[in-house]
Amino acid sequence: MQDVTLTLPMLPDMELTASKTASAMGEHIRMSRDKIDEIQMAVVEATINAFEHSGSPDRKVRIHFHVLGTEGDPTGLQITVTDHGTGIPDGRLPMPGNDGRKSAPLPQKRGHGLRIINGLMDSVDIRSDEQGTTVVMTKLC
Amino acid sequence: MQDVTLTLPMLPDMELTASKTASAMGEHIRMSRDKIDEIQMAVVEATINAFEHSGSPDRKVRIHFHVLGTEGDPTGLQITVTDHGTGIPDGRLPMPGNDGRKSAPLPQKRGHGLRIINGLMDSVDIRSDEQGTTVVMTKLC
Amino acid sequence: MTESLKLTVDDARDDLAVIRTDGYINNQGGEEIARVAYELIDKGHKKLLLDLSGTKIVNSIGISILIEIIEKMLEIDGKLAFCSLTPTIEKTFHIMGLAQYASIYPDEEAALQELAV
Amino acid sequence: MTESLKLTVDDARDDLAVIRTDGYINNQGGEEIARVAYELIDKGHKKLLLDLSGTKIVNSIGISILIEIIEKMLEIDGKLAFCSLTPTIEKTFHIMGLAQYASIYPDEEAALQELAV
Ligand SMILES: Nc1ncnc2c1ncn2[C@@H]1O[C@H](COP(=O)(O)OP(=O)(O)O)[C@@H](O)[C@H]1O
Ligand SMILES: Nc1ncnc2c1ncn2[C@@H]1O[C@H](COP(=O)(O)OP(=O)(O)O)[C@@H](O)[C@H]1O
Repeated sequence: MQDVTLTLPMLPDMELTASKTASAMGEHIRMSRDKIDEIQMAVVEATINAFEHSGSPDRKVRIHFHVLGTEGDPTGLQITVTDHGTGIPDGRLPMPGNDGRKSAPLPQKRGHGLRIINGLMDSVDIRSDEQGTTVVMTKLC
Repeated sequence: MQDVTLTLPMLPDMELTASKTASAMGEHIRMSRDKIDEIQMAVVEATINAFEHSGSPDRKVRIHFHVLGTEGDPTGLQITVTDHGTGIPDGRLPMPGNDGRKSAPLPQKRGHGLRIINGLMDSVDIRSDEQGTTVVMTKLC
Repeated sequence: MTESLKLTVDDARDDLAVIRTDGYINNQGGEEIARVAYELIDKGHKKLLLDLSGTKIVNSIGISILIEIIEKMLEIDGKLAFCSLTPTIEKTFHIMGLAQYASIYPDEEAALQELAV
Repeated sequence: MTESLKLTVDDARDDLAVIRTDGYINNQGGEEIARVAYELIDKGHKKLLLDLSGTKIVNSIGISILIEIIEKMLEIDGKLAFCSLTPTIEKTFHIMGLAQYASIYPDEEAALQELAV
């Protein structure tokens, strides 16, 4: 009922449109600024992942915003980012306890996106196969 | 190709989500701040009209953002606001030369929305019947 | 569930009071301004200045409530004026015919100079 | 077609230079910062402070380029530090492991006090 959907073309900086919509939704349910900022960052990462890695032939990303709880008493925001690309290759998903890098003398440069999403949201669920990738992430008020 | 679509529930202040998306799109094609502001205001008016007057049973408004010109050389933004409501009653559309009010001692309170949209956008086309209303508005860069 | 408009009131002057807005002027925002404006009128203020420098967006429902305040002011031989409008809000006020009934100033300083006489 | 990041540079001090960012740090933004940073290094600055007070949003591709600057700094025995991060950007720097290799200060004043010795 309180759902918003956004379909974006895979073009430079279009992820900012997604993050602004996320911000408007967060304000709508009166989330704190800090939580909204975290959602915005996670949405940017999920969106640029689809842009950069999915290889989706339709070159579109669909973002669904779902308000948890009731209209009078919203309890959180669930955001689903979907692409119709080739899916995440095996072994690329960050594992709990495995932060993806060896004890290197320097921080690794790439490969942080999914961990950022995990770190900033309250819960994250990723489904991915050859038909595409769906990242469902939730932040409670 | 560069199109963005947004589907909004008819809920208080959801028009701000539409106006923020419009702003992100305008920034994307590097429109001037003033033109973006005008687009935002027009999008708010078209959206609250659908919220307030359409009586749409699905209680949703669909907003389509289309970049005119090419990816390297965008020339403007065309925004389509669609509802599946009962349509605009005959005689409610503002006519050229008829600004909708008599020479009253005071400005009329309501009935300005469509004139605001006309005044702020470069071109506006309204199609409305018992199946719903579509407002197509264009602003050039 | 709506983002609320914040208002600050400066009623240190006798005749003239300033209401500064911060946020979206929608239905509720307009009503909130009207509530504050009527309180100030009841206290004897006959000139009101609405400083919209903190408002970047309005809608026509919100503005229709400001027109009600203008009506009230004309009734009591008072005056409602505006300042610090974005170019788009100023354009909108012109389209709505509001600019004929209320003065619009670039900023508070210019408004106070003309109103505080 | 991208919103460009604005940078201002303060290189009045001998050793330490400050780069202030304004806007989104994406791929291009990161590269722009790197270009300016390498220029400052070439001019002999061994300490760089990145003041992100004008940046409310970043992405991990942009930040990966900042990690390249850190690598370069370690090579020349220099130092890259950050200040004025939003809580979310600071969290992100921790998640990315950046906080181990670069100091983070609340604001320029605090950073300059520690760095300018
Ligand atoms: N939407 C997606 N479609 C296909 N592959 C993906 C997607 N998102 C992530 N991946 C894969 O997972 C890897 C890790 O992603 P991430 O943690 O975001 O880091 P990075 O984007 O810096 O590589 C990517 O390199 C890519 O191979
Ligand atoms: N999306 C819509 N669906 C049905 N009727 C509409 C729609 N938009 C406008 N209208 C009709 O047109 C009239 C004029 O609209 P408008 O100029 O925006 O002024 P207002 O919204 O203040 O009435 C409305 O009162 C309504 O009857």
